[in-house]
Amino acid sequence: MERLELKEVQKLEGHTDRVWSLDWNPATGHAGIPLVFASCSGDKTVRIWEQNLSTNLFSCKATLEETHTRTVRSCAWSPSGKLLATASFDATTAIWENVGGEFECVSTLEGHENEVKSVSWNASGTLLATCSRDKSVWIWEVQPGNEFECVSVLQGHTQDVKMVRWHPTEDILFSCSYDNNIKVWADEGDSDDWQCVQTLGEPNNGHTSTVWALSFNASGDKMVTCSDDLTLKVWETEHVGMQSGGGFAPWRHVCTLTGYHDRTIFSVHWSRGGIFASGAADDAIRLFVENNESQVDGPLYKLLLKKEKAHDMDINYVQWSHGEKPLLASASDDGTIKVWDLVS
Amino acid sequence: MAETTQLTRHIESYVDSSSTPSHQVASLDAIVLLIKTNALTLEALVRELDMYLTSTDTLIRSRGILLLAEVLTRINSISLDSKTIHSLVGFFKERMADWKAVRGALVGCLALIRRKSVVGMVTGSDAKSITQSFLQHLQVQSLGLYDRKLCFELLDYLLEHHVDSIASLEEDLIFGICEAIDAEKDPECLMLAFHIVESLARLYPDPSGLLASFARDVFDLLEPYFPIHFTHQTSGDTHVQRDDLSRTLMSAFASTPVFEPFVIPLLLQKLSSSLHSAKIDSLQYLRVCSSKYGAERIAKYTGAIWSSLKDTLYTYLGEPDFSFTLAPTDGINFPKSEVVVEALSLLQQLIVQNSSQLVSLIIDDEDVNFITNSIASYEMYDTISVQEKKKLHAIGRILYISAKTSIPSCNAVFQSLFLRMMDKLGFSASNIDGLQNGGILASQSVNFGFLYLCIELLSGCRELVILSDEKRETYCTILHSSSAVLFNAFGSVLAVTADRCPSHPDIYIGVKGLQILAMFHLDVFPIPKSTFENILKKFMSIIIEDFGQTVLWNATLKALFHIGSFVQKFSESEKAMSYRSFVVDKIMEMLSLDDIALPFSLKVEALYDIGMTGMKNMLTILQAMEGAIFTNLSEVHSNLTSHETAVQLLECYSCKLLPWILKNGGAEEFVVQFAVDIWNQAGNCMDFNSPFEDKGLLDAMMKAMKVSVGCCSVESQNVTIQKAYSTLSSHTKFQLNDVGRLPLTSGKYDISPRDEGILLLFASVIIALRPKTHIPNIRGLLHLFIITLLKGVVPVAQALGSMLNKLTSKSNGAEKSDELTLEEALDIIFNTKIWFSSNNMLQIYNGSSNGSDIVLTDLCLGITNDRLLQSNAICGLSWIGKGLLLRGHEKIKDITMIFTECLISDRRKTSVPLVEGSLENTEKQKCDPLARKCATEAFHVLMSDAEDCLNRKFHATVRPLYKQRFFSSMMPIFLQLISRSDSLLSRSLLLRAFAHVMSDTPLIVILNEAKKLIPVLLDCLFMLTEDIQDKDILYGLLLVLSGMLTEKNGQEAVIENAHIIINGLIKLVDYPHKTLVRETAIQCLVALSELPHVRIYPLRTQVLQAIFKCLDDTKRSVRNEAVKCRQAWASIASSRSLRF
Amino acid sequence: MVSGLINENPVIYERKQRQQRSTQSLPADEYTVEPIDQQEIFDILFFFFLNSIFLDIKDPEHPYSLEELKVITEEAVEVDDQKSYVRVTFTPTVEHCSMATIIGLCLRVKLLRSLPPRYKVDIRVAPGSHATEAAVNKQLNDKERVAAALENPNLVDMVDECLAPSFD
Amino acid sequence: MMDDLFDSAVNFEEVHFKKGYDEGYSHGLVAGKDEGKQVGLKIGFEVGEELGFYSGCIHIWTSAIQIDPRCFSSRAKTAIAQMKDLIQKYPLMDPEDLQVQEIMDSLRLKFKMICSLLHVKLHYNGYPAEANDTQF
Repeated sequence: MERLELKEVQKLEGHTDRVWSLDWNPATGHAGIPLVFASCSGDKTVRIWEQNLSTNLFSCKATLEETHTRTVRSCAWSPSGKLLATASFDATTAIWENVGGEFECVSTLEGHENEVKSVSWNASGTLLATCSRDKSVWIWEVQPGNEFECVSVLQGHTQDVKMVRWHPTEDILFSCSYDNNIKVWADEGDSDDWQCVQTLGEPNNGHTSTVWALSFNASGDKMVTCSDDLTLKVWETEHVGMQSGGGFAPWRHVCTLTGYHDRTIFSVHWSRGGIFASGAADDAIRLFVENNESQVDGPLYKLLLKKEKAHDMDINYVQWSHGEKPLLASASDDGTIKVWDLVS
Repeated sequence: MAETTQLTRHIESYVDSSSTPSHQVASLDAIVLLIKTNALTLEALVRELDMYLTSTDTLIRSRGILLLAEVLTRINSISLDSKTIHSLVGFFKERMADWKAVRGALVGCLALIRRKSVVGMVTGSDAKSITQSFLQHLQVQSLGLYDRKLCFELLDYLLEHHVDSIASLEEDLIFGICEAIDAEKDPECLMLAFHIVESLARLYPDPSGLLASFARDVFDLLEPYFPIHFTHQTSGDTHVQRDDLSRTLMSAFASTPVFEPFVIPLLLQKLSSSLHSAKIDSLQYLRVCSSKYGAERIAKYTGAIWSSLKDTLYTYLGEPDFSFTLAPTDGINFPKSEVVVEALSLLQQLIVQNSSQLVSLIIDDEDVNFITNSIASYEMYDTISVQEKKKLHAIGRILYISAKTSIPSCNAVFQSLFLRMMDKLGFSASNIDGLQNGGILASQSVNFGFLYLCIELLSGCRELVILSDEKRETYCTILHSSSAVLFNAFGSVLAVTADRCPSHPDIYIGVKGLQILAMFHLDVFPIPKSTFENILKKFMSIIIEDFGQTVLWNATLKALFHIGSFVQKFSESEKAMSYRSFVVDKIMEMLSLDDIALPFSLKVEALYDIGMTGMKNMLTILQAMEGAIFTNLSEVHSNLTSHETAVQLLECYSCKLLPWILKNGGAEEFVVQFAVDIWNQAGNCMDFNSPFEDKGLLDAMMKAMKVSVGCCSVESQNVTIQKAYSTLSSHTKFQLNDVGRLPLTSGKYDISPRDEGILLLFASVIIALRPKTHIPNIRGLLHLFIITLLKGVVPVAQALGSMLNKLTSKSNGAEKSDELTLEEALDIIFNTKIWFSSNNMLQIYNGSSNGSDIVLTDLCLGITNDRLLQSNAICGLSWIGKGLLLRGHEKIKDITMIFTECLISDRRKTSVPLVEGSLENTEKQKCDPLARKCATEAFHVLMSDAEDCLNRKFHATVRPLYKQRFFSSMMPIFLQLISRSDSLLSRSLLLRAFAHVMSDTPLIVILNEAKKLIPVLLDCLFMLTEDIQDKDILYGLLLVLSGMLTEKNGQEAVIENAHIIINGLIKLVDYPHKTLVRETAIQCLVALSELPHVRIYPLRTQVLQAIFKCLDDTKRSVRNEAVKCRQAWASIASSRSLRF
Repeated sequence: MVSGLINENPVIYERKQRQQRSTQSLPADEYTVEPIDQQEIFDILFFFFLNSIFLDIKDPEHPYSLEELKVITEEAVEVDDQKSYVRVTFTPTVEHCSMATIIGLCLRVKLLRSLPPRYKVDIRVAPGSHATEAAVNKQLNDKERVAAALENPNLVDMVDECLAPSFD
Repeated sequence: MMDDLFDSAVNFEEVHFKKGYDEGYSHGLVAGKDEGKQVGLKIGFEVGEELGFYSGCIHIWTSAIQIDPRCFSSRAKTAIAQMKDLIQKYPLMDPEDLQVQEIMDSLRLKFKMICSLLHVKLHYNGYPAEANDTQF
């Protein structure tokens, strides 16, 4: 098979402290719209980066500051790409609207007791989820006029909640936590009655330490999670979403990938093309794919390639851009963001 | 009366708790004054106070009482009638019940009982009643610290001075004291408390009496404090140190034998505890207590103590240190261990106290016996098992102590153990006698164990005899009879054979053993002359043959040295004789003998060490050495080896022997002689070029000459200089009497090496002269020096500098008319015409100037297009300048002007008429780079402290603060020139020169000018980073900067330049060529972080980023600085972010 | 002032005399590399001071260094300069949880401030030395929690007070 | 003559002792009672206070709704209703009841949610916020 390599396209400097997270704008990168992504950092700012179509190089288009008073931990574009949600240690979540290139903060979501750690939009862009060290997960509904109304406060995790993600097609919410569990939340009968419908923990051979991130494959029937226990786990379900009659199709453990990273794995992301990338505190990035040369009891997923010393310090976040020829972006403690191209 | 109102005011302000302490004290003093001046009677005061003393407001009441008390304390010199005292006592003792006012009561009582009899003191019954009321009313431990202290002081004083009156209180007293002390924690209080217990014991001495029955209870109080251990190191503010407290507790423990049944077991138990301090204390206490309790009380414990002593030694006695670095005489050296020291002195104490019992314990001890019986099996040190080694060492120490402590114990161990071992090794008493007359025993097997113990024994009784005057003790006889055996035994360890070379410990044992044998005092233990000499022979043979064995050789030499100085010290004539003939003479022979293989460097070393045994020997050796030097000098041409030999000898002479002699006060005449003799030789030995082809020998001679002359008196110097001068004039081609007209031998810069040699030697004499010494034909010499320095003979320049530095100047009147004055000399130097004949011959021209002549300074400015000549001239001038600068002569100004001229001279249009021969190349009429480099160096010469001339060692006249003066005169000039200099080159030269000046100037001066200097200083720094060669100047300069930064008014100057400085320093933090530079640069940054934040905050990120790299510097020192710096800058202003 | 005697807690251990390095680097080894080693890390850490805010010690003039309290010992520091890895194991003297986490936090902060960024640091409570050992370890090595903590002024003040250099 | 000077000073205790004792005794009684009461009230008071606070808010909100039913979003209204039930459910008279804590928790939760829904920054100051600031 051909030799694949992860080529560093560009190293983006600008943040003056560790970069925690980033998010590609889903509405960009096709139909001649230049690729755009947002990054957030311990320097309390969010930066918007845009690719120059001629040079293919990214440059900082805007810096969103003086709204959050502490670290901005995560950011997420609405499916339309119009709104950007940013979650911060200052216990608030800010909503930014892109008005002709200018970003202005149109709404601030308050309610969490302390650090908000992750934010996520549902597929339709009608719901927003946030989670915090206060162990709760909040679901907000987008109202006309950038109004956000709290739909429900979900209590269930026993420790701070590290990440929330909506299922790519269904209104099912997934959260992972310092308590080593992944919880699945669904609204049974549409009366704002959100309940935890499944907990994936050690009993169902889940993770044995903090679960830092999770990501779905394109079709949404598989999910990969990564953890402080130095493993990646793949999960799957028969039927995506709720069955007729409101029954819920549970997720089950498929396989565990161990021995690849030797320090905490902070981030994992599954590309449309079926390759998932992981970034960890060992400064390395690794790519995995399904193992299709299916000899019996061969590994179900195999290491595609590894990039040692991808950054000078911990890698906090990796994410593939949308579109069929995706770029990979990685964010690190060394204060830089790197854009990678998977070439053969 | 008038006072009352005033008095009440005072009282009010004292009693009023709201008034400030100072006020209260003031009013107190006022009242006291009233009483002292009889303006107020105590009675009146008391009346006045009555309402306060009886107030129900406790605060007022207590203040009132306190006032009265304080007054009493302050009038302890004013006599009071017994009645008054009595009623005062009555009052205060009553107040003890009034717990709110207890402070006053205590102070009052203290004041009263402390009164001296002359001014009326408390009666016994009063003292007693005070004590009673104290015991009845006070719960000491419920009081505050200060009051507790007072309580203890009171008790202590009572027990010290009113014993008889309070003795009758018996139980009550004892109980009361116990109660008071119980669970006290404050060190100062405890000091008193422990002392109180001690006095208590003195109060009831009867071992079966009152105290005996309470001993248990009293001791229960003391016990928990042992061992004293502070939980925090007491800082300055507590006056009680742990040791003082521990000592007081100790004397409390030891205060009475009735404690014995509790103390000793406790100590024995603590002795086995793991806490280090506990062990040490236990041992100390045991020592003191057993001496206090007396032998028979201790007897029953001796066994127990002995065995735990042994264990302690086994565990704490380290590996013996088999090296000769430490003191020679005492036993075997062990790593210092307090525990061991204490243990041994305890043992000693026990032996002193109870000799027979201890000795028998030791002799019958199973371990001791085990060792002594199996002694034969300990042949080689390395073959002995670790366990047995430990035992061996411990036993060794024990024997050492028992040998050195008392005659009987010494006799005993010798009689039993020593002889027993001898038997085991098969020297029965009988064949010992056979050996009396030094007859060599058939080569016996070396036995390490035995010898090891012998050393301990020997050194033990050696110390014993130093103290005791008894002679002919048993052990002496034994020793005497076995000395031969011992000699053989020790000697044979050292035997080096093809198949065997002794290991470290063996060497140690052997050498040390012999040494000790040799160092016994004649009158106590006369080891046979033969043995003594055998020892010396043995050692010498090692010196001569076994130089391959470095360790052995060095050890032996040391031993010889110690023996030598010993016999010298105790002037044991007979031994001294042998020593001379067997050691000193031998050593001297060695010098001349080339046939022996001993490397020469070692010869010299041996020579020196033996010499150091005493002035007498040293001088003998010096003669020998001088002889050797000259023979070699005379042979330098014939054989090369004698060349190095000479060098080594000279080195040794000037670096070792001479200093030693001077230190030990003596023999100037010898030194002069030496110098003169060198001159005698100089003539002959320098007939040849060979010696000076490599400068080594010459340098050595010059050095020797300098130091010899330097340390002599004027008279001796006169002798030397005369001699030197005559040699110079007779043996060289310089015709000194008309130097003016001589053309130097043909060819451009040609002086014969021979002449140069002599000249240099002469120069070194001049350099070392004292100002008063008379220099013959000084004019001639001046001329000679000028010409020769133009040939680049630096020492000549230095000599010239020294001359000028020491000449008397007209101003303070030259004594004799024929003495040349400074002014004349300067005139000669700067106005003598130097004439170039067409064939470039160079000479001094005295006649009227004929247009084609130049003076020294012109040469410096490069009139003749002769770069070499110019550089030499500049270099020479720099030394002349130094000479003048040191004595603070104005002329230095002109000289420095010339140098600066050179630095900037690419702007200079030629002003001086050209010399023929240089016409065709006018455009080259510029100072060439080499010469200008010299000019920068000149400033280094001027400012730096020279090692080999113009320093106090060589009697230079040094005007105080000359550097400061020079700096302040030069600074404006440089600053101006630098600012004006248009060419890069001259700018960098100027900077470099100024860098030299700055880095050698005392910081204080620099600081005053900091404002002006900083920009230049920074320019210098950057300029210097370019060339690795400059790394040292760079460092020097950086130090100046850091000096400014760390100094108060320096910082002010820095503020407005903060930006440039910081940026500059950031460039230096990764300067690769010198760690110290990086380190210092970072330290500077730290210092800068203290500037007003508004100024430096903008640079914060920048600095931090730079420092961040330094955290990963290759050098630890740099990293540490970086950490501090990072911390300093990170903590500036708000941001707490981790990374930046 | 009153200084307590041994029967008061906490027990202070005599600071063991550690051999000083020859700081003077000769021109010869001007260019040789001195890798970061155990003693260096220890030196960085050992002058940490626990002030009275943590231990109820009567007088704040006498803070104790972590070393004096045997909270960290040289042996408990593992370092591998090649792998850029440090692991510090400490032993809280006080069984109280927040105390342990604060000490741990101090250690981590000090190392983050003192070591080159390439370094990976693990802080661990000595096995069996603390009631909620696992919990403490997990928290100390969750960098998100640590980062959040270091944005909390109260905590930072406390930490800085801890890291204040020695008085003597 | 100096003794009588001191007489008054020496035995003034006796005079004042009795007086002091009585005062002290009566003081002690009062203080003791007080303290006992304090402790007794404390817990009950705290709970009461918090519940009171919540029901107070609910009362205002509900009455607001009565005046203008459209003043809050439907979600807000339901939430308020649910919270009302919870308060009624709270077993005031039975501190032993196991639900106590559980209900209190969900009350607090709902309260937070409602505040967010109504965009009000209400805050119960007895509320155990960041338990102590040195946690992270």
